[in-house]
Amino acid sequence: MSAILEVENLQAWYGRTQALHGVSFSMEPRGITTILGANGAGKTTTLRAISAMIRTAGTIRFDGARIDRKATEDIVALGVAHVPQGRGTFMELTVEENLRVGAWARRDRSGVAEDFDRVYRLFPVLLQRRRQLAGTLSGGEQQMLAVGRGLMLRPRLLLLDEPSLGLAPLVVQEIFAILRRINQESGVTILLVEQNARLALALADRAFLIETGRVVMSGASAELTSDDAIRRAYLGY
Amino acid sequence: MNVMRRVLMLLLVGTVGLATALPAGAQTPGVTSTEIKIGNTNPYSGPASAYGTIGKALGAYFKKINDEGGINGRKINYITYDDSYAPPKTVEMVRRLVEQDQVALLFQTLGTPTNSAIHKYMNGKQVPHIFVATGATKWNDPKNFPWTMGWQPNYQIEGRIYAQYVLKNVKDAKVGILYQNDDYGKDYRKGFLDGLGEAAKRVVVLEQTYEVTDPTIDSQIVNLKNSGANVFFNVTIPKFAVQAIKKSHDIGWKPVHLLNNVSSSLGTTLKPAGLEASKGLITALYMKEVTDPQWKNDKAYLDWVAWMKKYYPEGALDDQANAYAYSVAATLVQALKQCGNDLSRQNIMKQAASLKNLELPMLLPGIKINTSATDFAPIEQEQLAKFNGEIWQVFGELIDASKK
Amino acid sequence: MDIFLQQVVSGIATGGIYASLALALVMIYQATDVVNFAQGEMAMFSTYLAWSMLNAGVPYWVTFFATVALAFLLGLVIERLVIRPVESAPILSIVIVTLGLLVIHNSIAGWIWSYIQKPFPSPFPSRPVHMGPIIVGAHDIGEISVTLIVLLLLFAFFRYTPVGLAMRAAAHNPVSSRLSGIRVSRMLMLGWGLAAAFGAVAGMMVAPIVTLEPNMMGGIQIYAFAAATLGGFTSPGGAVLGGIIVGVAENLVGTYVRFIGTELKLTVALAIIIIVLLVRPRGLFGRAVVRRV
Amino acid sequence: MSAPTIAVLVAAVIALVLPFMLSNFRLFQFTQVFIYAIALLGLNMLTGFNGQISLGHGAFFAVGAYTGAIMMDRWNVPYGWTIPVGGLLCLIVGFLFGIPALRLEGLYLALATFALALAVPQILKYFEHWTGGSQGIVLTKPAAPFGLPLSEDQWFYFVTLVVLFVMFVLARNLLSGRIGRALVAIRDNPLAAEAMGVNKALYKSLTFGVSAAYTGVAGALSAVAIAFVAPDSFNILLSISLLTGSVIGGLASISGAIYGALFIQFVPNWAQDISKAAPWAIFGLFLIVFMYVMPYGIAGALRLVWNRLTRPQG
Repeated sequence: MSAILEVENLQAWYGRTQALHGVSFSMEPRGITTILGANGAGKTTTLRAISAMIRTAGTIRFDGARIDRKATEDIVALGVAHVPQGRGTFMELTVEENLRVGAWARRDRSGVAEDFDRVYRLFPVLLQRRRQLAGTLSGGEQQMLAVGRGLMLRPRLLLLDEPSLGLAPLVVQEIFAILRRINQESGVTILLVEQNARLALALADRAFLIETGRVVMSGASAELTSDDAIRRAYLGY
Repeated sequence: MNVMRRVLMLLLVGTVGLATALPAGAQTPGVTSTEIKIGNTNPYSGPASAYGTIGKALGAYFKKINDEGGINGRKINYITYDDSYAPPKTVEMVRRLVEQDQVALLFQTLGTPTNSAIHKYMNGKQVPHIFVATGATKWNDPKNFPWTMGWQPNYQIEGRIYAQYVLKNVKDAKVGILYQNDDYGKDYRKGFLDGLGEAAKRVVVLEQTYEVTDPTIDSQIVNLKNSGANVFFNVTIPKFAVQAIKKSHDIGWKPVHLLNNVSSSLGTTLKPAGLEASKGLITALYMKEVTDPQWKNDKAYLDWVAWMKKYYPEGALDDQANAYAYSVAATLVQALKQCGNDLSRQNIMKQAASLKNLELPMLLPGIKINTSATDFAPIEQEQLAKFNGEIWQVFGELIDASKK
Repeated sequence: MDIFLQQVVSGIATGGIYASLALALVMIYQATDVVNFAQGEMAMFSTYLAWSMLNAGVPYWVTFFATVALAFLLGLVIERLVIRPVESAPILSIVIVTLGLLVIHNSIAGWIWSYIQKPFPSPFPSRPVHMGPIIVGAHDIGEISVTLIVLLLLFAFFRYTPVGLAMRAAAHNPVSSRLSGIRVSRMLMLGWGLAAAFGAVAGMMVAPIVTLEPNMMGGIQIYAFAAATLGGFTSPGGAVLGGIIVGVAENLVGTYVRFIGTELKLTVALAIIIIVLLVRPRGLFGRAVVRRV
Repeated sequence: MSAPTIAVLVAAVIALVLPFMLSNFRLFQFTQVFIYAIALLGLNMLTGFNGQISLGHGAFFAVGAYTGAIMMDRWNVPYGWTIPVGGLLCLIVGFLFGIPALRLEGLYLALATFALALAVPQILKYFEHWTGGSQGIVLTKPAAPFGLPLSEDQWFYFVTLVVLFVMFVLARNLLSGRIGRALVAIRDNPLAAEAMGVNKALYKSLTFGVSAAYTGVAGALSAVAIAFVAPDSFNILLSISLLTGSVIGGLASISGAIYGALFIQFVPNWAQDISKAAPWAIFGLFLIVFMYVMPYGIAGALRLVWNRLTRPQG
């Protein structure tokens, strides 16, 4: 099976500061991969680089075609949904409008209607609150909305940045359960950046570790979970 | 203090008398054997920029004079700066003119607050500050401010003329006044109330004001009508005059409508308001109104048009301000001609104060400019006119405010 | 009583003027999160374009729609050439750029068409309408109707069209919008275009009342700001209602509160707005949203 | 000695030598620059450091100017006293206005202050008895005391320079310490600032007061420098040009006030020297180009250049 995402020697800069120094990895379709690393290691940067939100060098292939020269909007239109850190909620739009924004890049009307149903099925609370302003939702609900917004694209690749940030453990568990369900039901490939390494490794089938803008280790989740260094540094036992 | 000033003036006049005998006043700043430097400020930007055309037209007039050989062989070097009608900026620009550019005199600086800001400075510096472009009364004060002189009939005089008209011609007058809430409006109002004298308290039933920034004055007109007034003294600039005429016509209020001279343009006020609605308006005039068809074949008017086309083609032919500038510039040229070869500041002031029965082409026939050492108000005559649906028809006698 | 009604009606008419420009201000704020100080001057400039067309003999309604289209284009071009380069600058820098646009439009209009006021025709009958003791200008009625139509269009556009939604999204959260595939810069451009078009409508409706001159929108924009502030900058309906409230309140204060009279009319209107803001900090109809950090 | 210190010293020397090199007219212009700089510094504290946008500082300028003018004209108070009194009065007015302003944020605060600036000329005209109405108040320019051999302009230049210096030193001490950090924290992260125990309400309204006081001092100085006050001197354009100056100079920067003041004093003059036909068009172009080249103002651009020069490439 050919890779859905191939990243080779990816470099990225914030202004004049280089943040990635040649990151390479690839992802199989329908898989869940997680990026581990300390704060500032370059996890979020990797996602932003894939979405062309910062200046990059190196090659990125999505489904075999190069996307590293494309604009963010065009990459999204290819089916790459990016749920940013901090959820990117449109506070002043209603829940339903938020979801509709997620479907902006699509042109198939009937499909959009189906996906509304699907998202509301996955997150019933959003259906309850669909006329409410998104700014009035709780943090967990906003995270659900953010994932739902990503799903409205009917993406082939879902980039998730810190979905557990600032949420209560119970809520986090609920969201991660739904992520697994999404992956299993519709076969969306997921690239997950997550502080909580234990949670991430439990969900993902593959993982790699970034330190100061370089990939220092990669492999199946199980392998990394059992690695001593990883356990000490990121799992804390 | 006043005595001192008078003595000073006498001394000045004395020296001037001697000075005339001497050759070219080489020591006067801004004057050489080939040039006279004249300074001016005008609002070319900002909310009052509509007046800026005056400053430009003055320049165009001096260009014509220079093309014709200048004044006694001297070309006019006219320097004008933008003060955007802000007094602090006027102070700065006038100091630039006087101290930096070393002009011989300041001419036609525009606006009441702006001129007030430099009034003391000019008299302290003893630089002629003449024919200022404002209708306030305070410029005619040769005793205290011997270096400052107005030009146009002041607003108070005009207000008094309307008051006399009301007293003579309207029985059981009930007057409503609408005026702009600033010095211009208040001067008109004061002149009018002074003119009414004792009767004012009885006759004036309602006064309303507006701000220049107000979009409309509908509300004020409604109140005036409601007050039962049968005379409407309308002290508004053209934009609001249009609204006032239109609105009172629309709501069926037909008072004796006295419109201030400021807005008497047929082209810019009466036409937009509707000629039908404007019928019966009364105003006081001192100039030929450039959009009034009665002057269509008048030689002076045609000359003015020819000058506009040649020297100020970008200027508007329906803008009375351009005829105003044409006339006031001609007044200065006359004063400078009278100076002969003595262009000392004292003599310039003296000659500006020695205009005798000067008639200018664009002034109404019969209007004469007169000044003297005690009379710093060049134009003091106006004539009432009534709009008959086509033209302003003057009626009655030329009213001369200097002869009370 | 008659005078009261007449003052209310004329206040509504004046309020309609404020409202028409306030709609354009709300439009651009909704679409780009920027308060455009040049909105009024752009409207004035468009109205001059209309005046030139009318003078060349183009029929009124052709001129009307052609002007709206031209203004739309003008808005697009201004956004592309002037605003886009400072798009990522701090918001106050963008505000300064709009001030620059304000003075440029004003100055160039005066330069091209002179500062002398020009009559501008109304498409509505000139005879006033009598409703019992109350008299209303036909143009006033027409002008308010047009404002309401624009309001309706604006409301429908933002509420029911995908583009309207995308524009709101792009204004509130540009990063997230790009990640949803919305071309944010195109939305901003569109926002400028539409606001300019609405402004042109306002200009052509206002000019017959106040006559056309380069400074005609100065005072009106101040009141339009007041209207939008009172109604809430996020609510087109609120802006229209805000305009009418300001118009009516001003008239009634000027008429009935004698010691204030007409001399402090504006001050009182402004004081009312500040008091309203203290009770409802986002205007009467603005949405109160906590922006999370 | 650090580069900024050297720059300050050089500026100080120039400022002291200037009066003996330039004409009275030029000195008058620089006096104006200093006056604007004081006002801009005040506005900068509020808008730049504390994030409260004010479109109405012209109002405080007017209050300061009229306070000074009325004191001098009515009660013959020496002008030296009018400056602190103008500042003090504005401190109180600003503080009082700052309390309700607490409830307003961003745009709504900006427009509420805009309303304040609009109302001021009308109010000045209304209280004609005190303010002279639309005629304004004409003042006399003070001569140098103690028989100093200085012209009026030279003397007042020094007075303004001293006031400017004092105000800048005060501002620097205020802003570089705890208080400054609190202000910035309130601007950037109000919730966190409050969590850290910063009394947000007090700080914000105090900032409003101090900012108004600076502008009031500038107003009082300007009344003396111009020797005239009238409602037309304090229209909305003044407030707008103050905001323009603070943004162009550089928000949240003390030296930005000087650059901004130079801009609002001299750039309109250049604009009209280029074109009398449409001076505003040129000025508008200047504004846009400035913001295009220096989106963070002149101070921001200088900082950038300085960083480029001093930081090693890489």
